[in-house]
Amino acid sequence: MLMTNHDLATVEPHGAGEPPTGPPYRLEAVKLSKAYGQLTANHEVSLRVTSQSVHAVLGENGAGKSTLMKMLYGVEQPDSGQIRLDGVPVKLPNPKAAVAHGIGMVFQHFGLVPSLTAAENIALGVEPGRPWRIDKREILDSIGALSDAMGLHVDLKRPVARMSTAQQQRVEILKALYRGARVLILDEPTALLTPQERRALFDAVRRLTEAGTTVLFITHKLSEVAELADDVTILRRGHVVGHGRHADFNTAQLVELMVGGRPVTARRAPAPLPTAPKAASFTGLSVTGSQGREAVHGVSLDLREGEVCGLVGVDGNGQLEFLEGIAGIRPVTAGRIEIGGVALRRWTHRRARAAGLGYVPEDRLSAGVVPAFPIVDNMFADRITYGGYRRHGRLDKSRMRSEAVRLIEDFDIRCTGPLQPAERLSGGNIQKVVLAREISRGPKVLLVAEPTRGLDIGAAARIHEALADAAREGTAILVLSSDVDEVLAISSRICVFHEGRLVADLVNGDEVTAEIIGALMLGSAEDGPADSPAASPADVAPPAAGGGA
Amino acid sequence: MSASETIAVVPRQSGAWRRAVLRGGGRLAATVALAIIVIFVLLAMSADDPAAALGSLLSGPFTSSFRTGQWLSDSANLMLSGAAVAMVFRAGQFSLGAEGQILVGALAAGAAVLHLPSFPGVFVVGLTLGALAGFLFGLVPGLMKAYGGSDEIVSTLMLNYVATYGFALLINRYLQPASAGYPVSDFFDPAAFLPSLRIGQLTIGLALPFAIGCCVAVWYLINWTKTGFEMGAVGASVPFAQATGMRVRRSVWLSMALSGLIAGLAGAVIAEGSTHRLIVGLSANIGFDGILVALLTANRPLLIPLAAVAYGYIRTGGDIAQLSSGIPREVITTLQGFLILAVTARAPLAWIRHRAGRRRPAHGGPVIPGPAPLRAAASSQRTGS
Amino acid sequence: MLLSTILQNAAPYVLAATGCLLADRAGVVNIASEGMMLFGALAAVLGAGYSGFGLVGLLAAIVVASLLAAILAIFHLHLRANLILAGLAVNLLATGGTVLVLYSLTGRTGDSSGIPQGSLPEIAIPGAEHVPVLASLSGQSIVVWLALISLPATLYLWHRTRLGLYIRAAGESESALVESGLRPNRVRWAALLLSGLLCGMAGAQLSLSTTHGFVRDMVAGRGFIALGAMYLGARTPVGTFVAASLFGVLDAVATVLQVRTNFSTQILLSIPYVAILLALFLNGQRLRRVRRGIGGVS
Amino acid sequence: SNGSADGGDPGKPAVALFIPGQLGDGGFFDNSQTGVKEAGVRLGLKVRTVETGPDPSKWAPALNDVAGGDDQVIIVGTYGMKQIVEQAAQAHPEKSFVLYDVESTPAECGCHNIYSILYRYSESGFLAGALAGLLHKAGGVERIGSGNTVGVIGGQDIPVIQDYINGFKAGVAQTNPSLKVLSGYAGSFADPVKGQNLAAQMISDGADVLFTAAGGTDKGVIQAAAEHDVWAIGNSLTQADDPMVNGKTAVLTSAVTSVDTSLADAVEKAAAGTLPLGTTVRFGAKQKTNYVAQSQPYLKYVPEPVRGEIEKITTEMADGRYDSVLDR
Ligand SMILES: Nc1ncnc2c1ncn2[C@@H]1O[C@H](COP(=O)(O)OP(=O)(O)OP(=O)(O)O)[C@@H](O)[C@H]1O
Ligand SMILES: Nc1ncnc2c1ncn2[C@@H]1O[C@H](COP(=O)(O)OP(=O)(O)OP(=O)(O)O)[C@@H](O)[C@H]1O
Ligand SMILES: [Mg+2]
Ligand SMILES: [Mg+2]
Repeated sequence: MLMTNHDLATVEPHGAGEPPTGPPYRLEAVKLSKAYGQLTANHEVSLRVTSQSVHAVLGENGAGKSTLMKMLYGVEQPDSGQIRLDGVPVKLPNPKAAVAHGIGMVFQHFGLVPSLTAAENIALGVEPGRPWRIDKREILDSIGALSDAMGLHVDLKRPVARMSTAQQQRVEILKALYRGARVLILDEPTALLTPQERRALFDAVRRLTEAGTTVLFITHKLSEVAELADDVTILRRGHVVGHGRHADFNTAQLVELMVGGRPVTARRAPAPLPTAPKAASFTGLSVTGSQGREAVHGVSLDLREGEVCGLVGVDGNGQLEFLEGIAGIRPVTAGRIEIGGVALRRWTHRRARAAGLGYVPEDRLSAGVVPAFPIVDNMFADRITYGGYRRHGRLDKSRMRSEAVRLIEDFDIRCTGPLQPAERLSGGNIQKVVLAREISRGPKVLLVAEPTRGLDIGAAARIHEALADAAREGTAILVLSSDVDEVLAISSRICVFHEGRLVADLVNGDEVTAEIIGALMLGSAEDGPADSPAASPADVAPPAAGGGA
Repeated sequence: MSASETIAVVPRQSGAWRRAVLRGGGRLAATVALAIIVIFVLLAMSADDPAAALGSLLSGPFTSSFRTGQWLSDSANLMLSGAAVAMVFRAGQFSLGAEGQILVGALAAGAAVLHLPSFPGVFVVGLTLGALAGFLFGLVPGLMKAYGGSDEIVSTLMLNYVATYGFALLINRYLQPASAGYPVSDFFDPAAFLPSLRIGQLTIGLALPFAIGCCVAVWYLINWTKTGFEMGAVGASVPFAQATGMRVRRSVWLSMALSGLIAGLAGAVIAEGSTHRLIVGLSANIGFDGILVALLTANRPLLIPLAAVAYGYIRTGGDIAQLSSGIPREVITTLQGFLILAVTARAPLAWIRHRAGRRRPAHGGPVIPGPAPLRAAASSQRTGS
Repeated sequence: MLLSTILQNAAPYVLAATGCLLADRAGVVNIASEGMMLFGALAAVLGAGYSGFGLVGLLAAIVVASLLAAILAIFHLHLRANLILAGLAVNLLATGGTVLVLYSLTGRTGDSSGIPQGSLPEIAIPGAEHVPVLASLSGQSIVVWLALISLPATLYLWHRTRLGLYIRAAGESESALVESGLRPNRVRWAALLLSGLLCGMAGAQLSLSTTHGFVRDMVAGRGFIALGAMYLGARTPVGTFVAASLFGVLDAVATVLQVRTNFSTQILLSIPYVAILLALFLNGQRLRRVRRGIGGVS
Repeated sequence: SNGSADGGDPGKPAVALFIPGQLGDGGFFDNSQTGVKEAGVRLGLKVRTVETGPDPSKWAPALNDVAGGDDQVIIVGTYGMKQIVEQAAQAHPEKSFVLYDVESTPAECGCHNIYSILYRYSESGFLAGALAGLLHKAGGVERIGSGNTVGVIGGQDIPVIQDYINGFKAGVAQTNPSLKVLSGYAGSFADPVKGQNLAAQMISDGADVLFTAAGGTDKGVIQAAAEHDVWAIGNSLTQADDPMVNGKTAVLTSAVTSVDTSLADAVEKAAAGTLPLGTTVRFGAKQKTNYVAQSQPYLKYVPEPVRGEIEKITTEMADGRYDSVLDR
């Protein structure tokens, strides 16, 4: 099926590759170019997708992957170049046309209507029935049949606002398939998924390809590429820098192509000495969850200066609520929180911060920054609100600006300057702004949720580096991540949550593997820390029992 | 420009400014031309001598120093009302309550100066109490929203009615003289009149510099103080404000109460500077005109004096045209409607181009939801539910 | 008697609030409902008066109010005028325009005396005079009946029709519509026109049924109240219907108290508003309302 | 309506009618304009109307503007204008001011160029009340049932309207003390819907005669009367002349306070140079400006004896017989 002359990994000079001859590809982009003003997002990008294959598109943040996909789905119009389906040139002036050609796309940020049910979202725009009456039964039946066939199960009558991210994504995929998509584009489909959900997604993708669908997908995780992709295309700064069968690349080559040769390694923070002073201690915390039910049941945990403690658990097992409870974002109903030896009675986020807490929220676009605000305002919002950066009673904007410039340099934030609105930054750079804010305030304890969600390898590495630096300065860091590999790579200690309790508290080491952690997350107590070769820190919470205190 | 307008640490780059001004200038010229045509059509339908009516409409405020003073006085009231509205809009809250707050401020100021003995400077007591009353009256919907989650559009709208009836009730019961045939208090003691400055023939009430001062104060508060910064952030994103340790509730009620304070001041200024007494109908919709003024400047406090003076010019011109040419008042009202539409139409050219078959710029429709890359990611939908 | 008064009073609130609901959920706050009702009320009187048919009046109200809605649509959706400003401008156009039209037709600025009177068709239930509830329903104008069926109709629209689906989507996620190959602005146009239609009906009820004739400014804030009712009803069809009806009830209660007691007029007249404030405060509902229309003009 | 500034005889004084509010209130201001205009046309005077709108902060400046203009006679009404007119009168002693609906005393004002007109609204109310009472007493009058309730509806709750209502109550008490009087205010002069509601409520509480003094709100009251087969008593000649709602006679008659007559009289005197500046005239039954209109329905439905009784009461009123119950 694949073209032999392109089997080899080639690092092509941009746009040099001539379109091959031979049987037509399912979907083909020929020298597509797209510029946004001065910026060339795609330069003569060519892409060849074989029928029924899974084709991964790789590249740094801002490399032009999404732009390419948007052109293939008719959301954006190429400045030049051609799109071919089964060898036939097609015009895709809008998504409708793409849908008509059997192309479907699941966007990086979902395009679902929160209050509509899954069924309504899926059928939006192509509802069966007469003009004045939608045939709801028909919708439910046909979607039901489709989801059975593809193994994509969702509650069709539930509003998507009340669905998990993975369920929403399934809705998105069903939406594309329902429109008859035979070519499915998935833009960073796994960025927001838990490992279990990711596995389910991959199963579904495999079923889809078996059933005749061709899948194009974007990811920043090479492990996923290895697991799923038949072919890869690598973009850098809008240019195709490599393409071919996945089997013909090794990881180092892929990384090299993506980031342009910079070595990328995540560093594990060293475990602090047992003599390191306590930075914080949480005793018997109970925290209320979203639905008003108790989500965390009496968890105790101590943090030492300079340690990076990873917080893992299957989504919905209380680890996020625990983090947000400590942060003072959620009500803590029982327990005691001490930071730097000081305990506070009413625990609000404002007081938590005053006590020396830093916090990187899970959702960087809505809670991490105000997209419309300039970088500088986003960087110092916390300190301004505590009365910092004032001179003669008014905000000292020039000092803020000059310090922002320094932080932009320190954290390597790619922007036009401190006055650029955050919304004009890529996700990775937005995350760096948030980290710059939280780290530069010199917290005793730094809480970080999903530090590198959606970031490319290079950006993720720089974030990890920044966290490690902060730990080295003595900050105790609690990192929550749904990416177990990330936790393994950067933490000195790993805490596993299951059903609202802390079930394991391990010193990270080479013996600790993703499998062990995964088993703990699923609540298998026999794989617990008792058998683990790693000795727990002295002041570890009682395992499994849930830390009475 | 809408969303990014909220907090600009420094002025926009000068190049963009210049381009915006040029584009704005062209649009303004087109708008003015269109407006004059509309005006003329309306006048031709209703006035005996449309040209004369148009003349007095356009030049009216300058035909005598008295009229100029009148125009500036009206503009000052508009300015205060506009500043009150901009205050709360910039804080991301939506209040329609200026009208009621103006009445309450006027009532407090009037009741005070009617009952206090006359002494020089008693007007300051009135202003203070008016501001205080406005603050408290703005605090009500503020607290309702901050602690009860009550929708502030509904609450401020309802409170307007409560203020209107309460105002009439209190005048009726306590403030109107026995012989009165209409709910109106006695005139205040002249010591309670807002002083005015005479510049040659022209009399300018203290209201004008005072109102400009208020606009500057709002600007300073929003751009240069911690409190203002907090309000802007709370208005832009509550999760963000929470996650950076801001006092979200305080910001909500404080911004609404401060807006009330300015509106209350406006009421006191109208009572002490314009009507010199309390009278039913005193606010005369100026609270809603304040919304117009504020929105015309995209809630930029420093531009409010300009917008108020321009809008006041049309209003006063209309009044004078009515006085001298006898055109029906409704011509002026209708005209205001047309003008606002004309001035706020932002993209006539883009639209025409689009009609002519070209692709329209991606942004269209209302301010939300933001451009696609900004749409809240799926995770926020989850937590937001 | 009381029930029939309530029905009569509630009908305009219900219809206009439903109109606001449709527009709002499609992403357009219809602050011009007041003006649409006002011009609708005048058009109804003119249409019915000059044609001699009440239904023509209703039609005229609908057409004219929809024209105002179209002005709002053109300026907001296409010329990108600030929504609140454009809405307030439409209200000004209506306040001034109704009087100018009246003046040019009759030489009077106050009311429609001199224009032949018309009235809306009434629907009577034969033999209902002595059945308690039906008696109040019987003989109500067609608009009251329309208001009554507006709830099931809206629910049907909401859950069964494409337009309803699109309206709900348009206000929440513009990009979802675009990505589904639909045009948000078309949906908003439709919603605005429907909103105009409903506000026009509400105006016609005021001037052709509850009273027979137009008086300047006779809408007297009812359009704003309808908007408030929609928010109070949490932007849902049922909530809106209930809240709008509540205003009808409170109006009637205030009227009864005025006639039967000697409380101060101003206190009695403010009863509906205070009641709403209390309701708003007591149930402490957190309406998740997307704020819009504030800001960006230039 | 506005701006009929033409057709003036150069030798005669130009007259300005200053409206601190807006025309189209269906009552007071419209009425005053009718009178001034009618006299102006009759006498060939240059007459114009200046309508300032309801914003009270505009009144003083607008009047100053007018006073500084070419008009020699300036006619201004309502209580709220008293001091404003007095100040203008002081500033422009060469001009003549007609102040209606409120009294200016030269001693207080220190000006002698104001002619004040007062109205005895309570007399009109009294007449309407008397009529209502007598209709009930007479028995057998069409639409008057066996109930013993009548009603009165006012616009805003303001003293002028309170006069009407108190007068109405006094009139009922005078002629038929056992009758029950319901009263209510619509809170607005331009809310016919509220008027309709109040009237319908009164009717359902048994009222079969409704007197209305509520400007544009009257429309709703009359409408309710027509709908429920009871009588409305209006307050202006227009209402009496056009008593029909949807082809049904609803307005029995009007208890008129004829502002127009008083102002026409003032204009006439001004033209003749005989305006009694510095004095106050209280218009009422005595000047034949307060009366029950002899409308078609009145003649048709009101029994002759009742009409005679009303005639008699009007005469007695002119002689001051009821002053004790009428004066505030
Ligand atoms: N709407 C836009 N306006 C202007 N420039 C844009 C726009 N969208 C994308 N770009 C530009 O195109 C480039 C490519 O963006 P694109 O979204 O395709 O990156 P990406 O490869 O998808 O990145 P990521 O991995 O973070 O998703 C960006 O660097 C940006 O400069
Ligand atoms: N409207 C715009 N004008 C100019 N540049 C833009 C615009 N929108 C985005 N960009 C640029 O596009 C680049 C990538 O944008 P994009 O929104 O695709 O981020 P991203 O890298 O995909 O984010 P994430 O990492 O969360 O996926 C950024 O460098 C940003 O500066
Ligand atoms: Mg991206
Ligand atoms: Mg992307």
